[in-house]
Amino acid sequence: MKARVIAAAVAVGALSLAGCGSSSPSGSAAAKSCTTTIGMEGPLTGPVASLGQEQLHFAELAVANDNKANHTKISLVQGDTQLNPADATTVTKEFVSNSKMVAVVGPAGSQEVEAVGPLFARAGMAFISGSATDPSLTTSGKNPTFFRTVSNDNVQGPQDAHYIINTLKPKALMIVDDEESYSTDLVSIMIPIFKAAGIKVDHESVSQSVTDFSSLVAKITPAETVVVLPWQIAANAQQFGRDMAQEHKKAVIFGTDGLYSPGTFEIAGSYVSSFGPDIHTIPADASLVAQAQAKYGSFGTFGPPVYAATHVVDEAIAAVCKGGHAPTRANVLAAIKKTNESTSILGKPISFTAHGDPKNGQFFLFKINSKGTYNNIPY
Amino acid sequence: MSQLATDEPAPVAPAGPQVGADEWVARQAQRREYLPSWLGGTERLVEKVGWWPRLGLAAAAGLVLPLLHVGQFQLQVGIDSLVLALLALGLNVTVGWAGLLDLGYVAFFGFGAYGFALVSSDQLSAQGVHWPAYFSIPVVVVATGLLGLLVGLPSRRLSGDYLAIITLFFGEAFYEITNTVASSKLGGEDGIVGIDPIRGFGVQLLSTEQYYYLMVIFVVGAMIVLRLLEFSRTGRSWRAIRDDPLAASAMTISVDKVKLMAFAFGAMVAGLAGTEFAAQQVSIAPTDFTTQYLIMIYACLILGGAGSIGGAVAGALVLNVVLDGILRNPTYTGYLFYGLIVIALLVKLRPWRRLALVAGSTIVFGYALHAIAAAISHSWVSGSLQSGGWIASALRGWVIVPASATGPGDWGFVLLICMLIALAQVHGRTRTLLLVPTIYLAAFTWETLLGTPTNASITRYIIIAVVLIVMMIARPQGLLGTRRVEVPT
Amino acid sequence: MTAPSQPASPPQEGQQPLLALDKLSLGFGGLRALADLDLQVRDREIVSMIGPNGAGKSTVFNVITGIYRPTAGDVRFAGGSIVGRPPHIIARHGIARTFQSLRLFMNMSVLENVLAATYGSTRASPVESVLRLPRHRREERQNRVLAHDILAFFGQRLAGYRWDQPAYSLSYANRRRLEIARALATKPKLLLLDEPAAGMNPTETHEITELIGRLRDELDLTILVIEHDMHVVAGCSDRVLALDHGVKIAEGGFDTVASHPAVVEAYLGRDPEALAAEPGGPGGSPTQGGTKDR
Amino acid sequence: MSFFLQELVNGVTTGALYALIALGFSMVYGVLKLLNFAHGDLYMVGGYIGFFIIRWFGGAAKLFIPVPLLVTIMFVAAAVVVGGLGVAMERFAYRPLRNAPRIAPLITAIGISFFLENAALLLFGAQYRVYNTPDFISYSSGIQIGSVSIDSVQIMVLVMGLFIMIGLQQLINRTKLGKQMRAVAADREAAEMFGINVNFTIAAVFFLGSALAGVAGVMAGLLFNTVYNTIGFLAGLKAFTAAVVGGIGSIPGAMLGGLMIGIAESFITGYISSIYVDLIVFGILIVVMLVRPTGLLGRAQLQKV
Repeated sequence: MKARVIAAAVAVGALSLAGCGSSSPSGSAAAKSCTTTIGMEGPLTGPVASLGQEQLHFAELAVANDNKANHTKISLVQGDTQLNPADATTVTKEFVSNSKMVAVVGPAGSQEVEAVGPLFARAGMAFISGSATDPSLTTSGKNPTFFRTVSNDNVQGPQDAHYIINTLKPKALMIVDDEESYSTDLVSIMIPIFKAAGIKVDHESVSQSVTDFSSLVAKITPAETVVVLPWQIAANAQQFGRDMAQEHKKAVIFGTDGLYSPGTFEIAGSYVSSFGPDIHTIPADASLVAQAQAKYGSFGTFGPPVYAATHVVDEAIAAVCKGGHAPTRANVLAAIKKTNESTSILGKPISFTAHGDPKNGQFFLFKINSKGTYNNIPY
Repeated sequence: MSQLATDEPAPVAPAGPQVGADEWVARQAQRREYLPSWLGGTERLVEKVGWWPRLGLAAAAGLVLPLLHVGQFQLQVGIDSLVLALLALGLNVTVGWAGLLDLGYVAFFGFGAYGFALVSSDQLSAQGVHWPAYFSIPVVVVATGLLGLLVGLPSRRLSGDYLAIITLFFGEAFYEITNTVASSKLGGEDGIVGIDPIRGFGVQLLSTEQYYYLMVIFVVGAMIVLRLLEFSRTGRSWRAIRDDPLAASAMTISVDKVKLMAFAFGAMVAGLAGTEFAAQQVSIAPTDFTTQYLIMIYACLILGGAGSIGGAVAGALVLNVVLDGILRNPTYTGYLFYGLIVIALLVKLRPWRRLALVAGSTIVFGYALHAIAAAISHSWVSGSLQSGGWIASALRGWVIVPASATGPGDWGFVLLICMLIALAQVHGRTRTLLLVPTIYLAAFTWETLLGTPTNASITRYIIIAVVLIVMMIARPQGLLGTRRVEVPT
Repeated sequence: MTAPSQPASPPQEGQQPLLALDKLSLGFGGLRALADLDLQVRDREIVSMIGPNGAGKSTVFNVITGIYRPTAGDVRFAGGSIVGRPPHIIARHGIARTFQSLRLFMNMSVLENVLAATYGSTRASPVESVLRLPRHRREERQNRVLAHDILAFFGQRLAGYRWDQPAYSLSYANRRRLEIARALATKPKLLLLDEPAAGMNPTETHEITELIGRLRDELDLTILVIEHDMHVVAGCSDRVLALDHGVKIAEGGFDTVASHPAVVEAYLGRDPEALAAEPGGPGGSPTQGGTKDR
Repeated sequence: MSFFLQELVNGVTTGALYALIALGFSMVYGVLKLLNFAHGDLYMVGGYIGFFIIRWFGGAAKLFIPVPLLVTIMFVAAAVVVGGLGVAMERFAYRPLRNAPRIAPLITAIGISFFLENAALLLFGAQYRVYNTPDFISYSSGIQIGSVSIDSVQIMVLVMGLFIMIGLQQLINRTKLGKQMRAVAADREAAEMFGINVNFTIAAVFFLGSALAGVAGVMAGLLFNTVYNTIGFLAGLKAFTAAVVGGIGSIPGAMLGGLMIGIAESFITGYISSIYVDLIVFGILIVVMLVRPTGLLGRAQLQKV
C-alpha cells in the first residue's frame, strides 16, 4: 500500500517536473535567426469547422512556404474559436499573454473580431482576418490593430443587389438568411435596395443545421424568379437547388461567399459572388494550387485570403528582421501597416487603408454552367 | 405532545456495541466510499478538517493566487472557472438538492447576462441605458429569480424526465429568441457589444485582477449563503422533496412552493453569474448560452458531486482548469494523457507483480512490433511523434508512427474504442493480457491522431465526454459527493 | 409482554368524533376502490383496519391524507371537512401518517428526517435562515429539542450515535421506527400507521405493539392502524374494522371481527377448514397470540 | 390546393423520418425509463455509413452495382452497424447504471452524445458529406400529380416507414420477444422473476431502436443529401419532441408525434414563416405537456403509494 503511494507520487512528480522543464523557453536560439511565433484563430471545430480547417491549412501552407523563402523560423500556434465570440475571447487572452507571439491571423467571424478587437488593441498586437467582412469593424475605430485581406459587406451587398436588379430583373424574389450574422447583415443591406427598386421580397430564415428545404422551396411562387442565399454552407445551397428541381421551381439562385465551392454547389445557372477569387483560375497560383491540393485535397475561397493574410504577417516579420531589429509586436505592427505587395495569391496587389481595409476593394462574380464549372463574369 | 416539548433533551449516551442486524448495517454504512488507495488517504485527511475551516483555506488560496506572478491568461482561466463554479452552485440547488432536472438552466445564465447588458450598454436606445452596478445587479438577479419561478411553474405538474424535457425546450427557446426571433432588439447573432464594466460609487472594475477578486468574493459568498441555507428549514425541505416528494407533502412540506423556490434560487445564482460574465466579457452573444455550455455546467457538478457545495466548486475548477489551462497546450495534453494512464495503472493494477508484468510486456511488445514494422517497410515507422519533451525520447523506437498517419490513426481510434469496450467485459487473466495491446494502441492513437495539433480542440471535447461517461460508471457520486440511494417509485 | 392499558376514554355516544368518514367512495376508471365507507374514530382511540391485500385499506389512508380525492362522500376531521385540501395542509391540520412502502428521506440523516417534518410548524424564511435571524434560531432550537425527545421515545433503537447517519443505513425495522418518529414531528392529533410491523421479527413486532399503546397513552394520540399481523391488531386495538373490495364487512371488537364469517371468507375464501392451517390468519391469532385475556 | 398538398407531402416525408427516430427513442424509454440523448447521434452515424457505402461502390455518379442492391446494402449495413453500436453503448455505459440514481444514465447519455459527435468529427472531418442522390435515383422517376411532385426517394421513405412501423407493432404485440419487451417495460424485476432474460431483452430493444435510427440516417442522406457530424442534435431534438408529444414509451404515439411534428413544420414554413418554425414546434410541445403531460397517446400511470 505504502509503496504504491510512493511510486505514484514519484510518477506524478516526475511528470510535473518534466512538464515544467519543457515549457521553459529555449532563449539562445532567438538571437541567431528570425525566430518567432504567430497565432491563428479560426473555427477549427463546430458547425463551420470545414471553413476553419481550410483557413488553417492555408495558414500552415503560407508559413511553411515563407519560412523557406525568407529563411525565417516562424511557428504557428492555433486557437479554436468555433466562430464563437466567447471562445475567441479566451483564445485571444491566451495569445496576448504569450510573450513570444507577435501577430495573429484571424479570427474568421465579424462578431469575433468585435469581441477581441479591444484586447488586441491593448496588447498592441496586429491581427489580420481573411473573412470578417462587417463594415463597422474598420470604421468604428475600436479596432486600431485590425486588418483584413477581404473587402467588406458595404461593397458586396449593394454590388450584388444592383446586379440582381439590373441584370436578372425579377418582379419578386425570396431571400433566405441562415441565422448567422454574416448572412443577416448582408440581407439587411440588400433588402432596402430591392424594396426601393419595387421588388417584392419574401424574407425567410433557416438555421445552418437544417438540411431539408422542401417546405421552403414549395413556397417559391412563379413570380419569384430569383432566390438569394447569402449562406456559408455550400452543401445546403446545393440541396436547396435540388429541392427546387424536384418541385419544378424555375428560380435562379444567387449566392454569396460561402457558396463558392466547385464540386459541392453546382446548380446550373446559379450566380455566386465571392470576396475571394478562384485561385484555380489564376495562372500564377498554379503551383500553389497543386501544392494545396496534394496536401489537403479540394478547397474553396476561404483559404486563399488567409494565405494572403499570413503572407502579409510573414513578410512583415522578415522585413523587420532584415532591418536588423527584433520582431516585436510594435515592429511587426508597423511593418504590416507599410505592406505594399505588388501581387498576391489573390491575383491583385495588397496594401491597406489607414483603417485596415484592403485598398481597391473588389468582389468577384461567378456563374455556374451546366457542367458545374464556375465562370468569372463581370459585375 | 405538549409534555414532550417541555423536557430538556434526554442525554443519550452512545450505546455500546450490540450484536444484531441493525448494528451490522449501521457499521457497514459508516464505511463511506473513498477514492482508491492513496487518493482516498488524501480524502480522509481533508475530511478531518471541518467545513468552515476548509472554506477559509480555499478562499485564502484563491485570494493569494494573483500575487504569485500568474499571467493574465491564467487569471482569465481562473475567472472563467469561477463563473462556472457559481453556475454549478446554482445548479446544485435545483438539481443537487431539490432533484429537479433543469435542462434549461443555461438560459437563466443568459437571461442574467442579457439583462445586465441591456441596462449597461447602448443597446436599448441611442444614448443607451447605463445603470450603476449596485442597482442593476440586484434588479437583474431578482428578475432572473422571477423568471425561475415562471419556468418552475410546470414543475408543479410535471416531474422527472418530463420536467427535464420541458426545461430543455425552454433553453432552446431562449436561444431561438435571442438569436432569431427578437434579433432586432437583442442584436441577433452578434449579441450585445460594448457592455459597461461593473461600476458604481465612482469605482470601475477594469482589470482582470479586479474581476478575479470579485468572482472569488461572489463564489465564496454564494458558498456561505448556500451552506447556511442547506441546514435550514428551506434546505431540508429541498432535500426532502428530492428523496420523496409524496412523503414530503405528507410531512407538512408544501412541495409546489418549495420546488418553485428551488428553481428561483438556482436561477438567481445563475443570473448573478450572468451579470459578472457580461460585464467582464464586454460582449455577449447567443452562442455563449448553448446546450454545449449547459453540458459543461452539468459536467462540473457531476464531476464534483451533485448535492455538495464544495463538490460543485471543485468540479468546476478542476474541469475548467484542465480544459483551458492544460488542454489548450498540446505538450501538457500529452503529459496529462500518459500521466493518467500511468496513474490509472498504479492505482488499479494489483498486486505489484502484475503491474510489473504488464509494464514489462507492454515495453517488449512495443519494441518487437516496431522492429517488425521497420523490417517490413521503413515508411511504416518514419512518421514523427506528436509528443514533445522527454516523452518523445522515451517513445521513439517503441511506438509505430507511419509516414502518413491519418488513415492508420483513424482505424487505431476505432480499434481502441472496441478494445476498451472489450476490456470492460472481460476479467482476470484475459483482461491483463488484453491490457498490453490496449495500452500500446492508446499510445499509437495518441501519437498519430489524438495528439496532433490539428485535432487538439476535438481531443479536448472527447476527453470531456470520456470523463463524464467514466465518472458516471466508476464514481457516480463525483469527487466530493456522497453516494446516494434512490428508491424506485 | 404487557398489554396496552385500557382505553382511557371509552367510546361514548354523542361525543363528536375526531375523524369521520361519511359514505366515502373512490373509483379509478371502472375500478371501484372504496364504496360508501363510513367510519368514526373518537379521540384517543386506536382503530385497526384489516382485510386482504387490495381491500382498499391504504386507499382509505390516501384519501384521508389528501393524496387521492374521493369521488363521493366526505372526510371530516375535528369537525371540518378536509376533502380537496392538498396533503401538506391536511398534515398541518394534525394528520400524520407512515407508508406501507417505507418512504423515508433516504439520503438525509436520521435527525434531519425528523427535522424536515417540522416544516409546517415553522415560519423562518430563507432570508431569515441565511442571516440567522432570531426567528430562525428560536425555531431551530425548539425543533432540535422536539427531535431529541421524539427520537428518545424509541429508546436505544434510534439512539444518538445514529442520528447523523443517513436513513438508508438503518435496518428495515429501524426505518419503520424512524418513519413513525418523523410523523410525530408534525405534531399530529391523528396518526395513521400503514403496516408498522411489516417485515419485523416477533420481538420487534411486540415492541411495535407496545409502542402504539404508548403513543396513545403518553402522547394522547388517536391512531388508525393498518396491519396484517394479528398479534399487533389484537394487542393494541380498541376497535377493528374489516374491509374487502372497498366495502366495510365488519366492525367491532377484535374477537367479534376476527370470527365474523364475512371476514373469514374474505381472507380464506369459502373454505373454513383452511382457517386452522393459516397460523397468522385471523382465526388463529387470538389463541396463538395468547397474551391477552378478553 | 396544390401548394397545400405539396407541403403535406413534404411534411409527411420529414415526419416519417422523425417518427423512425422517435420510435427507437420511445422504445428505449419504455424499457429503461432513460432519455437516451445519444439517440440522435446514432442517426448521424447511420448517415455516414450510407455515405461511405456509396463511395465504396464507386461514388454516386459511377456506381458499379445496381441501385436497388446499393440501397439494400446501405440499409442493412446501417441497421447492423448502428444497432451493434447501440448494443455496445448499452452494455458498456448504461448497464452498470441500471440501479443508479436517475440522473446518472442521463448524464452518461449526454456524454456519449458528445463523444459520438466529436469522434465523428475526428474520423470523418468537419466537411459536409454529400450523397448526390439525384445522380443515381432520378427525380423524374417519381410521381407527378398536377403540380404536386413526389419523388421516388420520398415514396421509398414513406413505404418503408409504413412497413417498419407495422412490422414493429406486430413484433411487439405478436411475438415472444415483443411480449418480453412489454413485460420488462412494465416491471423489470417481476419480468426477471418470471424467467425473462432481462439483459437480452434490453439489448434487443437497443439493437432495434438503434437500427431504426441508423436506417433513418440513411433515408435522410438519400432525401436531403447532406451528412455532417452534428446533424444528430437537431434531429434528435425533433424526434424527442415527437416522442413526447405522441406519448413517450408508446409506439403508435411516436409515429403520430413524428408525423405531427413533420407536418407542423412544413405548414409553418409554408403558411407563416420559416423564422418561427422551431419556436412554434417547441411551443406545441410545451402546450401538449402542460395540457396532457403523458402525451397524446401515452397512458397515465397510477402512482403507487
